Amino acid sequence: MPRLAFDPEKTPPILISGKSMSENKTGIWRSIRPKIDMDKCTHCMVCWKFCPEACVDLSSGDPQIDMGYCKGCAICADVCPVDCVEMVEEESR
Amino acid sequence: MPRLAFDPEKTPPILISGKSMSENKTGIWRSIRPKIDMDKCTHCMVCWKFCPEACVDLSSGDPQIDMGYCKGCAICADVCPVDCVEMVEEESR
Amino acid sequence: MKKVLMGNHAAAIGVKLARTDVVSAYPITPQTQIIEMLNDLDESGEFGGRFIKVESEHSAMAACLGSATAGARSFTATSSQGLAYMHEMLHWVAGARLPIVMCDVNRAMGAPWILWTDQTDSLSQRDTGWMQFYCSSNQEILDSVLMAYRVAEEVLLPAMVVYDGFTLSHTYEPVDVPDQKLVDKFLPKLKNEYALRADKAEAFSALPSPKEYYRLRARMDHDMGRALKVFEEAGKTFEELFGRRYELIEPYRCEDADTILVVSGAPASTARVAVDQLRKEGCRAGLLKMRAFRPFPAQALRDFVRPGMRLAVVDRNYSQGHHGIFCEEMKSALYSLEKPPEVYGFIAGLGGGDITPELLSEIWRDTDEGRADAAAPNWMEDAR
Amino acid sequence: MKKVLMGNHAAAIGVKLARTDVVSAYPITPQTQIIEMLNDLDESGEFGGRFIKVESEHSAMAACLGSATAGARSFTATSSQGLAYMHEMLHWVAGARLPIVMCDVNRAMGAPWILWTDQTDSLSQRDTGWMQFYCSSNQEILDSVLMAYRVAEEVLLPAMVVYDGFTLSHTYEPVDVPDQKLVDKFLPKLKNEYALRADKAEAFSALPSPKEYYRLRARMDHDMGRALKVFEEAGKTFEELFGRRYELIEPYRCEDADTILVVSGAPASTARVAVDQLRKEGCRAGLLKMRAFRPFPAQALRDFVRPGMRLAVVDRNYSQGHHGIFCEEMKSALYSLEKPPEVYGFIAGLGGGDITPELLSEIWRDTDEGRADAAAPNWMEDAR
Amino acid sequence: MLEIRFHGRGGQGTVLAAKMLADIVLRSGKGECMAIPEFGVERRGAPVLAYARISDGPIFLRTKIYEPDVVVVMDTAAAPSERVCEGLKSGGTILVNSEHSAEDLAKAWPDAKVIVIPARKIALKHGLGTPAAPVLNTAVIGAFCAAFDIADEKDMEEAIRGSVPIKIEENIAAAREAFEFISERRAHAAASV
Amino acid sequence: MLEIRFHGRGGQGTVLAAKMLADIVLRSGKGECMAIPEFGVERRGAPVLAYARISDGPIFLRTKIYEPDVVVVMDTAAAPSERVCEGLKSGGTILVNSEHSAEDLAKAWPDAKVIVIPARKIALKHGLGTPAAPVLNTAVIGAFCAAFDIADEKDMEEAIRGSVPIKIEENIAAAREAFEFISERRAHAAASV
Amino acid sequence: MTVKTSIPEPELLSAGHLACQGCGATLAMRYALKGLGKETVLVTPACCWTILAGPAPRLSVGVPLLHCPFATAAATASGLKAGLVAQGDEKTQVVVWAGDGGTFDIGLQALSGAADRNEDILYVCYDNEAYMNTGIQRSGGTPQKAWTMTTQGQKGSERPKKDIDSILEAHHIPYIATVTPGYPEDMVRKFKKARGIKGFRFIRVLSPCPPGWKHDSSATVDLSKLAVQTGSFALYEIENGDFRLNTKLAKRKPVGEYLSKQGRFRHLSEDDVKEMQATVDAAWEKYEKRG
Amino acid sequence: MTVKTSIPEPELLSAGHLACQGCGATLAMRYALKGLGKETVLVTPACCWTILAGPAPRLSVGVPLLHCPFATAAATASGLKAGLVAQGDEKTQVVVWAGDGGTFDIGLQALSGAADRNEDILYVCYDNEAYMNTGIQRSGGTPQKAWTMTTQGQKGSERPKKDIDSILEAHHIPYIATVTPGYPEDMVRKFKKARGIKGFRFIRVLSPCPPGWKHDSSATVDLSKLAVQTGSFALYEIENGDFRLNTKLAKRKPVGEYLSKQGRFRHLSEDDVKEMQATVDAAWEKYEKRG
Ligand SMILES: Cc1ncc(C[n+]2csc(CCOP(=O)(O)OP(=O)(O)O)c2C)c(N)n1
Ligand SMILES: Cc1ncc(C[n+]2csc(CCOP(=O)(O)OP(=O)(O)O)c2C)c(N)n1
Ligand code: SF4
Ligand code: SF4
Ligand code: SF4
Ligand code: SF4
Ligand code: SF4
Ligand code: SF4
Ligand SMILES: [Mg+2]
Ligand SMILES: [Mg+2]
Repeated sequence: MPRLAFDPEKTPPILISGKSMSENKTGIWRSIRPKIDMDKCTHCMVCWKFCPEACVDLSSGDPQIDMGYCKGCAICADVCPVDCVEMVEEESR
Repeated sequence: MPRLAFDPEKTPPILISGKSMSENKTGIWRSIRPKIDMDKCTHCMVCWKFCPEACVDLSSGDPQIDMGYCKGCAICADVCPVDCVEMVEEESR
Repeated sequence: MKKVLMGNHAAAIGVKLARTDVVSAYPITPQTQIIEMLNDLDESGEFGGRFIKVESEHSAMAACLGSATAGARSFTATSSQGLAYMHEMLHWVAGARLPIVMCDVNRAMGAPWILWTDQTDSLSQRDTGWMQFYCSSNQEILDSVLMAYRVAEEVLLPAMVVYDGFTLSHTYEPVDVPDQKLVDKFLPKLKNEYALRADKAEAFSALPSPKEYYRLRARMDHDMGRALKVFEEAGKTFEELFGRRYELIEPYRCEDADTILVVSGAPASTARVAVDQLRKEGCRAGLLKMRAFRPFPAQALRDFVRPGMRLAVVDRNYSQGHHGIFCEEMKSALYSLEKPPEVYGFIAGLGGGDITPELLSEIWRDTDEGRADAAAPNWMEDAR
Repeated sequence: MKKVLMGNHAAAIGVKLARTDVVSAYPITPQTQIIEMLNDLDESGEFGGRFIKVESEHSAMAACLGSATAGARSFTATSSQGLAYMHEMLHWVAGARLPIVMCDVNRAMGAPWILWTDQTDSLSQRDTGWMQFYCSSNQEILDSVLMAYRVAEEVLLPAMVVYDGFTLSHTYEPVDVPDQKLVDKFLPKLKNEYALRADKAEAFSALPSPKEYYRLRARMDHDMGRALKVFEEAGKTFEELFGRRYELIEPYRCEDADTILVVSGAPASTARVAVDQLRKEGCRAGLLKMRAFRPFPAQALRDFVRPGMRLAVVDRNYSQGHHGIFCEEMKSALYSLEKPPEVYGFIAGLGGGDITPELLSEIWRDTDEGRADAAAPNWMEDAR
Repeated sequence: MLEIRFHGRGGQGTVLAAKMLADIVLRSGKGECMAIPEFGVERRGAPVLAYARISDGPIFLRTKIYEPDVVVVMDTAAAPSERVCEGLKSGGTILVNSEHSAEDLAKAWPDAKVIVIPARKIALKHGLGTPAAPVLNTAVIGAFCAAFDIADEKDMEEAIRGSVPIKIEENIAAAREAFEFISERRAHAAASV
Repeated sequence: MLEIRFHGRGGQGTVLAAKMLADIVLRSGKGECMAIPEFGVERRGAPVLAYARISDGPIFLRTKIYEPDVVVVMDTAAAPSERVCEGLKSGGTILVNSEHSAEDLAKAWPDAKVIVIPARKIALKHGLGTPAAPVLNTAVIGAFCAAFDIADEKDMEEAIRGSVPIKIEENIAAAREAFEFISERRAHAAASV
Repeated sequence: MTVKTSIPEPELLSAGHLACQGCGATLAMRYALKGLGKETVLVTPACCWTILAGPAPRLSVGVPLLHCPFATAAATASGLKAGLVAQGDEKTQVVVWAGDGGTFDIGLQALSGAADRNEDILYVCYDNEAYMNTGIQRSGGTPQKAWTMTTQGQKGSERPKKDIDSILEAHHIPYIATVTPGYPEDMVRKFKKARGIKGFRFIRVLSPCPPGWKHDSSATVDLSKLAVQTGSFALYEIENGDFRLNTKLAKRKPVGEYLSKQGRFRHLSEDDVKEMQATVDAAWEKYEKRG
Repeated sequence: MTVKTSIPEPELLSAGHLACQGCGATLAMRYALKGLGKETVLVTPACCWTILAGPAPRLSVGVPLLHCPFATAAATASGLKAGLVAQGDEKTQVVVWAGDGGTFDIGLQALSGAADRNEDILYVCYDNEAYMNTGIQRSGGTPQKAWTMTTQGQKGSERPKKDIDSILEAHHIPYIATVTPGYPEDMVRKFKKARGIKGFRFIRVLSPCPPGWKHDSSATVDLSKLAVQTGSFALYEIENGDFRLNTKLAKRKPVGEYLSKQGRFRHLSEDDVKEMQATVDAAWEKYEKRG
């Protein structure tokens, strides 16, 4: 183990913290996951509006939940006006 | 000049500050002094009430100003209801 | 009787056993469990004193200024940013000669934000007039709170009990919880003859003349010196009552050692493992554990060292622009010796980087085999 | 052109000449005239920057944290209790590598309340990562503000210009006020490549790993070391432009001196009188004036000293439980020398007690004639 | 010296499991045990680690644990398999709360001994926690004590009684059930070798 | 080196008087001057002290002044006589703002040279301040310059112009009148000896 | 994809942040940034958001963010604004994003100073009503009778919540508003409006917090709405001293509906609930008198 | 000697203190001590009274006095109270005696904390409306348009005085009162009353200051009366939120009468005076509405 494994001169004086958090997939936090019944869904996008992870994707017209990030908080299920979001147990990996 | 002109052990750890300020005669601050015209004075004691130095003595019945402390602020002259307090120039010592 | 306690809980129990009258504190990681346990003890009636939940650390030490001036046994606890926020009040209560005891749970200083342990927060308070005692186990934390009150109240100077954030504060290990009656013998009720009395019109900390101020500071220096003896006597009494001995500095396997690791805090515990390992490899290694930092045990160190000895001082702190703080103070204390030992300073584990037996052994070898720099600090980054 | 200025006004004019963008400060004796002059310059339009009249010193340094992060040249000024109240922020802005310049007008630390000068307030900030330069005249105050910005902005570390309360701050003496155009040459507009840019989503001072934190502190140490050279180069450039030379340490009549007074601040000026007097009495006396305290000029000192030399270090400060602070750091810096000089530490003038030529001569003689204690501090109370 | 790493989920008593182990070792009088949390921010639901050291004499080593002898997985969903075997000493043991068989799980960790304990099922059976947030640390510790001869059931019970704030009897029952579950497996394995 | 102590009253420009002296010495180019206030709390009306050092070369001595060569009394009511001569070097001079004669005043200070200047009268004559609070520091400095050959009237005038914030012409007039008042006395004394 | 809401679609809050499941303070940031837009710089003292913004080298928001010590948010922001203006940038909005502890208690000295100077900054306090980052200790924002780790007695927190909005009003500042994530349109509108006002502006965001309030992560939005519907949290704006209620509540729901869903109020007796209802009623009497 | 006033005769303030001639803050202390009596301990942060209490070894008041750092008065007093109670002394009144700077600005964090805890102490702020001890710099208590050494521009101080009484009201404390030395009987009565109330009490004493307000030393009492008679300073009590005016002013004198006697307002234009009159009128509208 060398005295200093780095050259101080090449170390920046301060850390610049600009990389997006999106590289941190929080899906692993879930113990339950939301399942949308697309037939009953009215595309009102209330689930998009109230998701704290901003992980409901609108682009396709249907509310697509990005399971890479969804923490399974079940807010979408609570706020959906037509109750078409059901929380199901996460299968243990 | 001795290394330490005192014995630390005999020096108290903190200073106790309980001696009265009254040993500090503030009369020297005056450039003008109050003179009460005892004839016109009604003994209402308003001068005693408003003196910031609390140096108007009531014991004798007449308002006796203790010139050892009076700073010549002229509040007594200002508040006296019968205007019987006159401010006169301090004779230079 | 023994209980499994995290370091923070050992501290809180020490405060309860000391029958502390007034605790005033503000939460900060990694100290919060001290506050939470004292709060629970307060609400369950087990803690006889008053717990003032103040709005900041500056106010925490100010409340101690008030309660200690009234002669009450007072306690607070904080860490890094909170300790630094108290700095003005640390100078003040030391100058006011108040025997307040505080736990500082070591945490490195920002910026940037940093949660993990290093000693720069406590050591950068070295000029405030506070005594400082360093702990290497949760047992030492509990015991040091009792020792700190005993010494502080004898010499009328405040004292800091300092221990590693997370490594001790959050780590559970068996701790012998002393019996209350024995603690009452070791620590009778505080009688401070200089306390404020409601019936005596006196002012505290009024403006003195320069001469009077100089003499107050000389008296303080005299009492700080006295504290060295008072600590050692308290250590003996503690051993009689509780069976554990505490000294200003504690050598381990130094009798025949030529190169000695000088370490404080939790790393001093790990250093025993390193020394044992080096001994197995045939190296004449020793460990000197520093418990007291203020008053700095200069004479004890001068008596301990032998000419030709090499000291490898491990500083988990740094005084930018000069050196590691234990190393600097060690050199200053040994300077006047006829043949002072060689002293080498190593900077390790800043920001909570792990200090492993491997790193300590490498520090020992660099010193023993003459690879270390004698003047400048040796920066030793752990490989992991 | 020369003007009669009190030290505080010399500082304010230095800040104006440096075209400082943002000043944020809070009043405290003996610093208030800096604030009042900057306020007048602000209201009369002569000071182009913004003067934020904050609600406390902790907030004063916090406002500098904000303005300096935006890349603006920032300034504050304080003293004793106010400097101590900033302590958390001093650690923070140094870790954030912000080139803030601050004047600290030395005033002893309470308790008890004390108005007059000693160095314990500035020196007890020695572990916060700030550079510290000490002044012995009002001319040095003005010049040091300019020098401090030059060095700070080169190495991205904050710098304190420190001078004696009342003895310099309130004392009027002739000061050469440099020409603005020359100052602009010496101090071009600040371009901080690490400043916050409103169009770049980046966080400043976010939580790093212990390893990253360790490397940040090692880089800081590297830059603090670089600052020694940068200061000396800046001193040469300053001489070319303004005719006055500034160095880390400044010997006076030491060429053939065996015993040398080591002094800082205004007493270093009085020490010339003492040395001249001793020389008249046939004593081989010399003076070493300490200008830089952080970064500590360890190598410069090692080069300066000769074996057999005796140093009489005058500390108008005290680190309770150890020693005078200049003396302690001097011993640590010289420790690694083959034949280190004898170093004796004297504690004088705490709380503003006068440091007279007579007292300095007595210190010199005690050292020269072997009456001084080599290990413990020598407390030297002035007779008056 | 036995070095252990626990993998759990924030808010589900992972550190408390390590602490209970220390209580049990103290109660047993057969050595010393130190329980060490992961030094960071614990978020409910997020993966969390805890550690323990058990040795017969006093423990002076105060560092992180890099190469554990045993890894305990309290929630497989919160412990990606590559993280589980990170630093595990070769020949080390992985005690997993799972309803899958040891063989299936061993596929993910080829060179480790895998012991399975259906701690979640046991916990829920004794009414400890909810399906989304089961309180399974006493069951895991019960299994651990049996798997590594840490203490007998009496010491284990007394220690749990002292360190669990609520539902004391249920926690003790869950620990005993797990203890027996493992003891039987060991007895069976010993007999068939 | 000439060491001077000024006795005045809080709020009446005692420190400014010392500072003006420094301006004049700088303007005269004949040496260096340092003006030093009393380091404490100044209260309006309360007695206050200020100091100055004048020397031909640079001044390095930065201490209080214990044994002044000259004491300047700007308000006899605020300066008890024993305080005035405290530390005064034997044969030192006391410059007093008073309308009494030098002889009368000398009784209080037997072994000091006493010079009298009716500074208050001069100041009020030029409309400087009020009877209760006269602004007499320029008159006193004018007298001082004449008494100790500090600078000629031209340098004195320029310096006052630079350092007095308001009523500049009146202050200059007062200073010149005091200067001449002292010069005549000195000429007269020199002639009659 | 036209979303049937006035809330802008672009996200300045990125997924992957470290907030607990159902964190109200994260929804608050999401909507605030939608109202503020890109030309914004955040100043954040010690609080949960110190962590949520992301450890180095990461950042979870799309604007610059300056971390600062716990007691200094408003002072640091004052300096940052002065620094930007000195560099010629008069447009960028300097916005403080602080917790209730950093606003009601340790940061009050700096907050009051900046408001007193009428600094041109927007100070946002996301109010989760306790010190959450250090383990749920009582703050000046903790409601009376609520459980926290330092108010575990039968009566919970014994002192009322500090009326921080009135404290700000006493500083004569141009704009004060209250918002909560249950009403995102109202929230975005007020942030847009605040952006356009010069001088010191203060917005307080009631932010439900599952671990702190002991409620299920799914109930965050529901609780935020119930707070308004029961009148426990009034939505209003105070512009240069003129008070205006934003939600005209025909009939307020009983406070019990809001309290019963929170574990921190589980220990309340019926009398306690009556008392809290009386407090809410008294507050509304005052609002209506002013509104 | 029967004095025709309800003020007790014994003096707990001794002559010989170092106050300037005509110091309002000294009269304030004199009357406060008459109302409080002997069983009182004072806690004083940095301010003029740090000096007026007397340098060591002296004390100008007849009760114990604990000096403390500038930002800490309310916190030090909280600790002193707890310490005395721990020693068995429940009777002695712990009274903070602080200036406006130590109360409105640097001391606000500690003040708000102690009020939030409803500490059983009486906090007295003698309000001379600037930092006098350090040479008259603007404080949060400086009135709008007033001259100070740091507000010397044509418009004087550009921000309004902080409404500290409303800030205290926002802390739900049992007693708030305003007094001034021009009405010594009212002042002594309120101090006696405050002594008897449990919990956090706040009294603000308007204290004219000759050097700071640039008025003749003789005008101190006159100005104190004029402040009340012109309505610039209202005498009132707020007991548990109930507001009561103490002086029924049939007709308020014009504010000009109060302002014209102060050098710090000499630069005011007529419009300025009109503006200040409007401000006073608006305040009285509110008082009457509440009173
Ligand atoms: C000087 C100082 N004291 C204490 C702390 C510890 N600390 C960090 S965050 C926090 C609580 C923050 O509470 P709040 O402002 O309400 O934000 P929240 O965590 O609730 O989001 C505390 C006490 C600190 N970082 N600095
Ligand atoms: C931390 C700190 N900052 C600044 C000071 C300097 N200081 C002492 S008294 C004072 C002003 C006090 O003003 P106020 O509270 O209004 O009392 P006043 O002097 O007007 O009576 C100041 C700024 C100090 N002593 N401590
Ligand atoms: S809230 Fe429900 S109905 Fe609306 S888009 Fe989402 S899933 Fe569909
Ligand atoms: S469960 Fe929560 S995180 Fe997942 S999509 Fe629904 S609201 Fe978003
Ligand atoms: S106020 Fe006037 S009338 Fe009354 S007692 Fe005093 S001098 Fe006499
Ligand atoms: S002049 Fe002032 S000090 Fe003297 S008696 Fe009258 S009121 Fe008192
Ligand atoms: S503790 Fe509360 S505020 Fe903090 S991240 Fe978790 S849910 Fe959000
Ligand atoms: S400055 Fe004002 S408050 Fe202070 S002592 Fe003088 S008159 Fe009193
Ligand atoms: Mg909070
Ligand atoms: Mg004031």
